Amino acid sequence: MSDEQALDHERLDDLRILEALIFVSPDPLSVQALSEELDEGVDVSALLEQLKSDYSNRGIQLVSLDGKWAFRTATDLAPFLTKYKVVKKKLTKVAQETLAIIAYHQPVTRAEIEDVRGVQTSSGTLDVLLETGWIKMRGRRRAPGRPITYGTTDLFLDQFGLGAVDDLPGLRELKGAGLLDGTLPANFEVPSSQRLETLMDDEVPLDEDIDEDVDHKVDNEGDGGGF
Amino acid sequence: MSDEQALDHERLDDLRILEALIFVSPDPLSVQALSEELDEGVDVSALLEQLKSDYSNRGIQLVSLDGKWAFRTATDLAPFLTKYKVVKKKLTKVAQETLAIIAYHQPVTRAEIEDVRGVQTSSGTLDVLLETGWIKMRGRRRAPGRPITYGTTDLFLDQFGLGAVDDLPGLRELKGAGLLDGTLPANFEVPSSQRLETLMDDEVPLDEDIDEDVDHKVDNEGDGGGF
Amino acid sequence: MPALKLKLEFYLPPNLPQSRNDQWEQDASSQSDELCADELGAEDRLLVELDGFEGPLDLLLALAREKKLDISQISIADLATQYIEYINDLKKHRLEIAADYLVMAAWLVFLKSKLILPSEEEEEESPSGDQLAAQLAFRLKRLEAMRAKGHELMARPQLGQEFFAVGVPLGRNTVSKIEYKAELFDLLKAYSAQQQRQVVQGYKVKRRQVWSIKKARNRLSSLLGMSIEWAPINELIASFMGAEAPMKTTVASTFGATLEMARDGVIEIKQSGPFQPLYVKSTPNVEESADE
Repeated sequence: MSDEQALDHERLDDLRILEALIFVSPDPLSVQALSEELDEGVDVSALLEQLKSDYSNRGIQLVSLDGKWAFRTATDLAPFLTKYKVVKKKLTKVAQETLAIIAYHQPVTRAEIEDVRGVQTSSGTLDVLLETGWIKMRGRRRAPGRPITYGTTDLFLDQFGLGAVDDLPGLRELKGAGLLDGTLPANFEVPSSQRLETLMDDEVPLDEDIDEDVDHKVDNEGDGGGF
Repeated sequence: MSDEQALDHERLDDLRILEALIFVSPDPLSVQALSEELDEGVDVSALLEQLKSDYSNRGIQLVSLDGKWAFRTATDLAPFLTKYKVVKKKLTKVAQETLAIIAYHQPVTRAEIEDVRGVQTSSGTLDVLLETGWIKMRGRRRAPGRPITYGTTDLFLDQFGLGAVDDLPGLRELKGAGLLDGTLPANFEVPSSQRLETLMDDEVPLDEDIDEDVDHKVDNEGDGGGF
Repeated sequence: MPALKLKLEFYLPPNLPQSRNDQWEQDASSQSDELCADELGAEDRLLVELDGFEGPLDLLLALAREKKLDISQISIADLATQYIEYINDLKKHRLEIAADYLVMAAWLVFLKSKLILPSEEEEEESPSGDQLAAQLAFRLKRLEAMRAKGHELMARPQLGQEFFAVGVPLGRNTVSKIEYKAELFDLLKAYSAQQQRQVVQGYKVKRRQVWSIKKARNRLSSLLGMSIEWAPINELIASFMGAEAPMKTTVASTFGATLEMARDGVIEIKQSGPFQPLYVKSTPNVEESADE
């Protein structure tokens, strides 16, 4: 009995610590980062779920953004908080469209974005999006020319209140309709969108390109030689 | 009945709004400022008290600071919210030099260090060295003013991979390593360091100084008197 | 190749069908928020921005939308016809058209021909007209979907707009512990350098012995005063120094003094040849006059 009570106590304390840690952090915190603050073996994910449900009816909500946790105000209270609105970054139609293509098709190269839009993308568009912090350069595609691949950031998820890339509206429907995979001419591939913390098989880190490029060339030359 | 429910709902909403407002605001909010955001006639103070008690067992607390309200982490969690960081720092040239002098010339007083260095030693340098744990106060020199004598610690030996203080390289080795060149006068010597577990004959323990000092003073005065 | 940007302005020709007119308005307003409706509706003058369209695919989509057709249901052949007509119309009015719009028009002509012709003798590798049409339909559908998702994203509650983070993250109290590092080598180097410096600092510059001309003259006159014999100057110098070897300064000053004294007529100097010993003796009469 007293053991159980002790356990309960510990659980309460762990909950309180998690709560405070997330509250003071300027950025969403990952389960791993939180685990490091508690004793080993504590089931942080379970505690976070409990916290989330503790807050479910409150004005503040515990939300998960790609596995990272933060407190955010409940969206239905927006009318009462207008005073605190920040100046909205207004995106042009082109930038909106490009952002959507990057979000749904990531990792995606500039050429692939252009293929979807049927038109060249001015570098200004990508610059603007990179500046918002919503997209980032992920790596390079393991393909001729080593094009840079783009994807969305945690800030993107936070900005649009998405728990993960999988929560993008209508993602499943688009996938089901085959709109996110390549039924296009062979020279064009549409990568599938997933939760993409790590690089895909056909991606290499941004800074690795030089060595790999050399390897690549050597290989090609070998093939060309026909031995 | 349904009226009451409606009232409860309103109250809940008001609580949620207060909660979100206090959460979002960069500064603590006064009751008046909060009242302005809610319908007239709402008893904001009562709601705040309820919110406060809602949070009383949580990791975040609603606190009143000078009549203004804000969320703060529970004070008992401070130890869990403190981040401990180890900053590696290189010893300054002066500290290195002083440490070396202490190692070679121990037991050595501050005046002696200054004499060897030919410059005044700031107390900061000795403080830093004491902080490293590599030197310690050994005792006091049996001499006028009873100056404190310094020496190296076991931690010093550990740090520098020395089995004993007399493993410190001597004159020949320093010359061999090119650290001392031939412009030295013939009578130049590097003191052979000794490991000095116990106090030397001319040292007295640190804590004995008061009594001894008194005796000493009396003696001195006696001498000074010329009887 | 980047799309040629053209901004076209023309007066609406009276013979242009009304539907076209509608389409322009509709497209222009749906395309760009930047253009205000007033400008567009301004009588018969229309601001046409072909670069208001984001490329031929966008134009195709706009044409399809004009017909309010579900893109999945649309007849690509019809759409192609419309596009070609549209481009031809623009050409009639001598408007410059960006190359990629023309390329698309040409491709659509090709597509139409493929769709009309029976696909019997086609090469295996090249796709059939139906396949090409399906690909175009796919691209249109995909573009439309992405466009819709862009709007949907923007319509979502956003951070800092509809929901908010904590006003001021308090941050964590950081206590940093300083860990000092040093290498034995550094210590030894510091010690050696310091010792060496100390040795240099302890070096006292010896006072240089300078034999002044005045001193030499005094000595010389006291020595010569005793004798009026020719005396070799080397020996005189040696007698100054006693056991020590003569210093350069003594030699130089003594020589200087002899020249001075000779000038004053106090002594006489003789030398048998270059580099031969120098002899001096006092001039007796002058000494007498000095005595007076």
